[in-house]
Amino acid sequence: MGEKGALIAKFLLVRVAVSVPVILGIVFLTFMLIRVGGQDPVAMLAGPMADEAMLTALRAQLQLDQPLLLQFANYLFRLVQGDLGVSWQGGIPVWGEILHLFPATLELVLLSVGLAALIGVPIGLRAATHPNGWFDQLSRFGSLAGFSMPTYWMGLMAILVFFYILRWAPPPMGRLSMEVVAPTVVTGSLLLDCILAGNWQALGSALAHLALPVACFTLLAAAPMIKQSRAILIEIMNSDYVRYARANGFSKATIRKMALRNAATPLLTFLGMELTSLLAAAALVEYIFSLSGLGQWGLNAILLGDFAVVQGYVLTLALFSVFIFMVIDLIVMLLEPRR
Amino acid sequence: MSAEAASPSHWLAYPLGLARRSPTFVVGLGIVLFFLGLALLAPVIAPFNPTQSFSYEVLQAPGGRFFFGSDGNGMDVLSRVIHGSRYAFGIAVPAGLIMVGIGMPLGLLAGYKGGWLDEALLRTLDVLRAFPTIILALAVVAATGQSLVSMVVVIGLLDSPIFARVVRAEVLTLRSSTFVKAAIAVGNPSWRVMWVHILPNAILGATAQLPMRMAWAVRISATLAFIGVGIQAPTPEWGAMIRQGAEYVITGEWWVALFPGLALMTLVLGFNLLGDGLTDLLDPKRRGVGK
Amino acid sequence: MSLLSVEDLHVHFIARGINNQLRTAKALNGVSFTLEPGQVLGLVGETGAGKSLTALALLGLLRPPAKVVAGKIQFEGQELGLLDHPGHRSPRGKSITLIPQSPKTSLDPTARIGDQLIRIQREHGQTDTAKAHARAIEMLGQVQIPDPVQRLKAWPHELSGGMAQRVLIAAGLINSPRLVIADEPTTGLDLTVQAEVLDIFKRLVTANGMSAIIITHDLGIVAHYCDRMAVMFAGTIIEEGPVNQVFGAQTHPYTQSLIASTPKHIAQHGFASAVGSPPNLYDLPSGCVYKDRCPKAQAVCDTRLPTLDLGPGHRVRCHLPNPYS
Amino acid sequence: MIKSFSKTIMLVIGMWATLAVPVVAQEKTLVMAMSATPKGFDPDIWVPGQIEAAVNLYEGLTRYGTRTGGNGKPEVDPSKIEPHLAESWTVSPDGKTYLFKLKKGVRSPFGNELTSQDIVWTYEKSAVQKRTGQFMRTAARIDKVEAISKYEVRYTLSDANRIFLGALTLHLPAIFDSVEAKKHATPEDPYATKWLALNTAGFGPYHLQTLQGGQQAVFVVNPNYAFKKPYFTRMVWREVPSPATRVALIRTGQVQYAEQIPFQQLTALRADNSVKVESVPGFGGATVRMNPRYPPFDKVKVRQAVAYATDYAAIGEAVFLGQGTRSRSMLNSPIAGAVSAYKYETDYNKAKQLLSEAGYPNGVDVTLEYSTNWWWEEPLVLQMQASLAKAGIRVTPKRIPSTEMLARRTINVWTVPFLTHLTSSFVPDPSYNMFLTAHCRGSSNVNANCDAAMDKLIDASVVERDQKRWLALLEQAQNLQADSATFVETFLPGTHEVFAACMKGYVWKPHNRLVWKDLTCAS
Repeated sequence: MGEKGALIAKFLLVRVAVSVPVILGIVFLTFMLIRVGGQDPVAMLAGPMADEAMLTALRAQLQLDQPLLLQFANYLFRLVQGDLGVSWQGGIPVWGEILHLFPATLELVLLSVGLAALIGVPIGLRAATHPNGWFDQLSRFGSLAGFSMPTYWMGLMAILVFFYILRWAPPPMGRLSMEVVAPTVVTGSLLLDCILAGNWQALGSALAHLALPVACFTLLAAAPMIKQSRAILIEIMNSDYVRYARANGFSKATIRKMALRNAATPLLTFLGMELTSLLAAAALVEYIFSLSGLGQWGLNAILLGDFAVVQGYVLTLALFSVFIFMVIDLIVMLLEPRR
Repeated sequence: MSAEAASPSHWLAYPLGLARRSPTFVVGLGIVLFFLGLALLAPVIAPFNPTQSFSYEVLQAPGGRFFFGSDGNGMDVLSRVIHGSRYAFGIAVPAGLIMVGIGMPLGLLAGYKGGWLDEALLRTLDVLRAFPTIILALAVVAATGQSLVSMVVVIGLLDSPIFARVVRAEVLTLRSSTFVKAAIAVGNPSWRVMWVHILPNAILGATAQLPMRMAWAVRISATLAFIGVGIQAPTPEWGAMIRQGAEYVITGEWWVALFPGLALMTLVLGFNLLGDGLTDLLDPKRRGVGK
Repeated sequence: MSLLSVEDLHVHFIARGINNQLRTAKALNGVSFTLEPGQVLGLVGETGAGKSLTALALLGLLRPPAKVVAGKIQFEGQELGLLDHPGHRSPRGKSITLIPQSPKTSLDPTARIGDQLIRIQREHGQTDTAKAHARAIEMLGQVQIPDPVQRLKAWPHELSGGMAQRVLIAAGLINSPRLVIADEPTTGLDLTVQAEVLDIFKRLVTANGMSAIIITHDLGIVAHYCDRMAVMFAGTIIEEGPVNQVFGAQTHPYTQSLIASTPKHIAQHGFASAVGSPPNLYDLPSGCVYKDRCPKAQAVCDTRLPTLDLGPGHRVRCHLPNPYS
Repeated sequence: MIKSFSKTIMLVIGMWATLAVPVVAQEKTLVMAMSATPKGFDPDIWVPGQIEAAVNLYEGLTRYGTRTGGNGKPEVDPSKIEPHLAESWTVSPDGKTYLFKLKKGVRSPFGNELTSQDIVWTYEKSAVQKRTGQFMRTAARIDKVEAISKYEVRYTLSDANRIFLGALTLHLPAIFDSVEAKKHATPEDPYATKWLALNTAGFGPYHLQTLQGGQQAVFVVNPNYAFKKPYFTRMVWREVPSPATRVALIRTGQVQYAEQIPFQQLTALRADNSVKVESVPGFGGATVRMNPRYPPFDKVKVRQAVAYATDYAAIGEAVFLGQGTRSRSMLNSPIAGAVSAYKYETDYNKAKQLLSEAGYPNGVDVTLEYSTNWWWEEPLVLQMQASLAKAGIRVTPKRIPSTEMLARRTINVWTVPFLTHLTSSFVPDPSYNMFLTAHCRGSSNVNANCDAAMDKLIDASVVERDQKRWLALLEQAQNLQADSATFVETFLPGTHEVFAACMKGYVWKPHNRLVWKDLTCAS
């Protein structure tokens, strides 16, 4: 294992080194973009009764009157020490909020992407084994429809039908119904905490509240999954080794297993990319279903011009994306004999 | 299988063959052309002026005077949906041109020359991939004012690196092909090789991707409008209409959000189908075998 | 009774052109031949002559748009369904195996060699993994792969072309089939490795009393390794017979031009005329398919081709056979 | 295949969840669907959600009286000020010194009794923070606050004024339980502002139990509350950002109150018998304002032309859907002394005539800027664009982010030529309101509405103690403002609170926020 261990260590080092400039680029871009965007939080902070003097005093207090680059230098200096600053909406430290809210978003996204993979890959496989069959055309049409459906519109329609008319789904106002006692927060993910605390009633309510948003989000995530797995699997089904396997009289099940095994690494890489782009899309689903995740917090901050929070939100997404790419590439490296 | 299909000279033969070969392409093209027609003939077809508000007929149900009903400001939803297609194309087509204008040469150079330019493109792609597009679009749109022009420029710029990546992939495969090596061996200067040999072939693959990127452009502009950042009332833009209609959905005025939502979804679907069909037709390997 | 007999096999490709027109390409037009146990038949012809297609038909690997229009295939007296796929119910895949053309890409890139060899056996009823493992080692030894136990753990991309082809031969013979079809087994390999691989293949086939069909466009391979040969042109076997007879007194003009273009012959007699472009399968000429390119073509060639016997097992389909002058 | 798959999942879970709901203890809980969880509770620091909570956590020394309104329901009477946390008070002859006697036995949830020290401490804290609390102190012209004895506090004013007693009804600056607060003070934060931002320690009817940012906040009744115990003992404040979702929740009875329901929904909700909509005109007017420092609005005739070219009837129908009440002056009842000074009616010819007299015969091009602070801004701008065009005033609507609008309309900045704004204030005192919106130093003066004569009138009214002369000054000021036409007065959007059908006891208060202690449920 020694040689393998060294390989992994080298890989991680290189990847971290490469992603530092990328993260810096993102932090700089966000920092500048929000300030350019005509938003001036000082007036909001000073409140309706503010006058000129109070504004200038506040602006100085928050060092907003200094040149942009100096402000960025300060921000970077504090960032390196792990201080993400304080949300101007309520003086709550940004770092605390991220730890508090990120698990909720992760829970939604990971569950949905997982489900999407469970749905997408088999459909892709079935479509690939019978190219241009009726199922293939249908799945292509379905996946493209999924691509074209605006998330927020789908969420609204889902609430209208499943909550308002059919009353199947619980009220879309948070992650847990009120009557239920929330479990002690350990991991931050409600589902895990419920299981850890053995609080089955809370688990039931949490799952019920997650059902509709996850269903919508899964549809959104399944569309690209179907399309991509179909493309990858078609390529594999036309490959020489599958033809040879057929010649050797392998059963359909064995061929399917072999095809999936070969599709694993390209699918995993695609999954990584999907995960990061879906993280940003989670904001809209959270907004409509009031799931109070990181996305809802970030979106609200964007609209209100709460700079520190927006920067924290973007940084978290960026760090998470880099982390996901690293993990996925690592798995691929271990899984993939071809390299 | 012996029955001879329609004789070759019959004018229907060609489209039917295409339809059989790739139904997605034909359906996609049909939808896009339908909306293009709507956009071009909007002033003629639309029963009312899209921004004219009938103060006394707010939130009327569909049927009667307003075929798709009226919205919160007393404006006819049908006319606004029809005129909305103008904004959809108004964004998709110029954004598409910017994407091609910047993306194509960028992808070509990065794919062919490689080196620092290629590295730069890949790094920007990393940044873009890890960056929530909502923020990027929001800040820039907010900075440059929420006009249609700034929307188009933002979406075009945002997407050019992604388009460049598509072109770069095409160029990379072409660059290793023998006919390109031959062209270089014969002594063509690199710009000629790129321009004459690689570009025409790369264009095929890239154009297949263009409708997909235009679909994305329409969707992102509607999302921005929904969040309240993009184009705002009274311009009849689908995203803004869905946003305004969102509140009415629950109290029973479902039509304010439903029709723009359906229109948006169908056009984006049309673009996607067109792109998917095009990739199928142009890419022999993935063409799949006829019946 | 012969091991394999193929009678009047017709395969057409039906596709709908861009203008919605149905177009049929007649790829195989009445292929008939027989194969005796222990015999090695060389199937030779230019590309597009239908060599691989015949193999695919034998193996039941034809997929749309290819369609078996007519013909019968009998293996060990039992008729093979023209359309049923290889599988544990049919002899295809177990008693009839294939050694594919591109060795490196025909091995499953994500499984070790040993696992693939064991899997082939398990697919055909071998439940005892230990036996399968031992059998795999034994086969690798037979195809002269050094240190087989270690090699079992190797990944396909770690093998050279020659080594990979040897593994495929081992895989093709591991379930001790009765007929092995080698589809251009050595095209991608360089000459020295080619000879080694074919020697191993021939030795193992004859040692186990199997019969084999080698598909190639290299007459040298046919001459050296095959007992009988069949020359294909435009989907039909225009000449068939023992190797030494066909080389000795071959009569069909196409066979003559084929032999005329082998390097050995050019070295002795200089370059003969070019062989010409392959026929258009969409509208084949009536009568003899070779008549347009045949230097000795005459009016009679337009009529139906007879099958003439030129000696024990040596047949030719031509109106005017004349001995090699 | 996907459809049925997700449907069955929800069916199973839905059933399972409802089975397992325990019976809530005998507490009376009111669930509120709010747009966001409060980001802080210190009344001095303005953050989203703070005021909605603070009015129920902190109470003032005095309170407004109530009278039975026209519809038989109780309503606030701004002319009567009654004792509350202060039992009684005496006023010096020159009206500059007030001596308050505090009510005894008033305790905070922590058990500490209200003493004069708490009052003094709160003013010291506001002085340090220099935020909204400090502003109230200058507006009410409070000079000194001294503790005379354990239950006596003396206020000395810089000059006698009518705003002072009204200001003391407010939760601002809040009367904290300073004993409890001091436990959390630190050297660099002597007044425990950090602790008070996210915790509550006051003498109001409720106090904070738990706060989960972004999800839920729970308030429980103050066991030691000195007055009548509220009906609801537990208030659950849920964050539901999407208005559509809030409407769905109130209509299906999942919540008993839903905040900020879009105006257009009200007609539909009124028809729904599972919901009760309580509407009150209030005194905040939706106005379009012109900044005299920017041409063409520097000419009064242009401003008057805009007032005449506004189609009030269409605005009433299309924007306020027939539910608003016409605003007749910058002061509207129930503020005392309000007169109907704004006499403009739609008259396009008069508008065109005024325009040409002002030197713009072929009309004028202007930009009307609005943002997203109030829901009616966008539809109002649309109507103004449509009607003004008929008089040759070509309006281009321009939407700007709310933070930019806040910054550009601040006093002495005043860089918005033509904008929409709501006249609003916490204290229903006429002088105070005119000071806010029409005085050069008024913080709600957003359009450089600054004129020496007007300032003189307002300052005089603030200190005028004779009732008759005071009313005359008020009338004069309102007419002056109407003639200057820097405001286009349209409608009072009113306050519309949406409750579950069983709710009763809602009384509108000048700070325009929901007071929880008044509410009961008859189910």
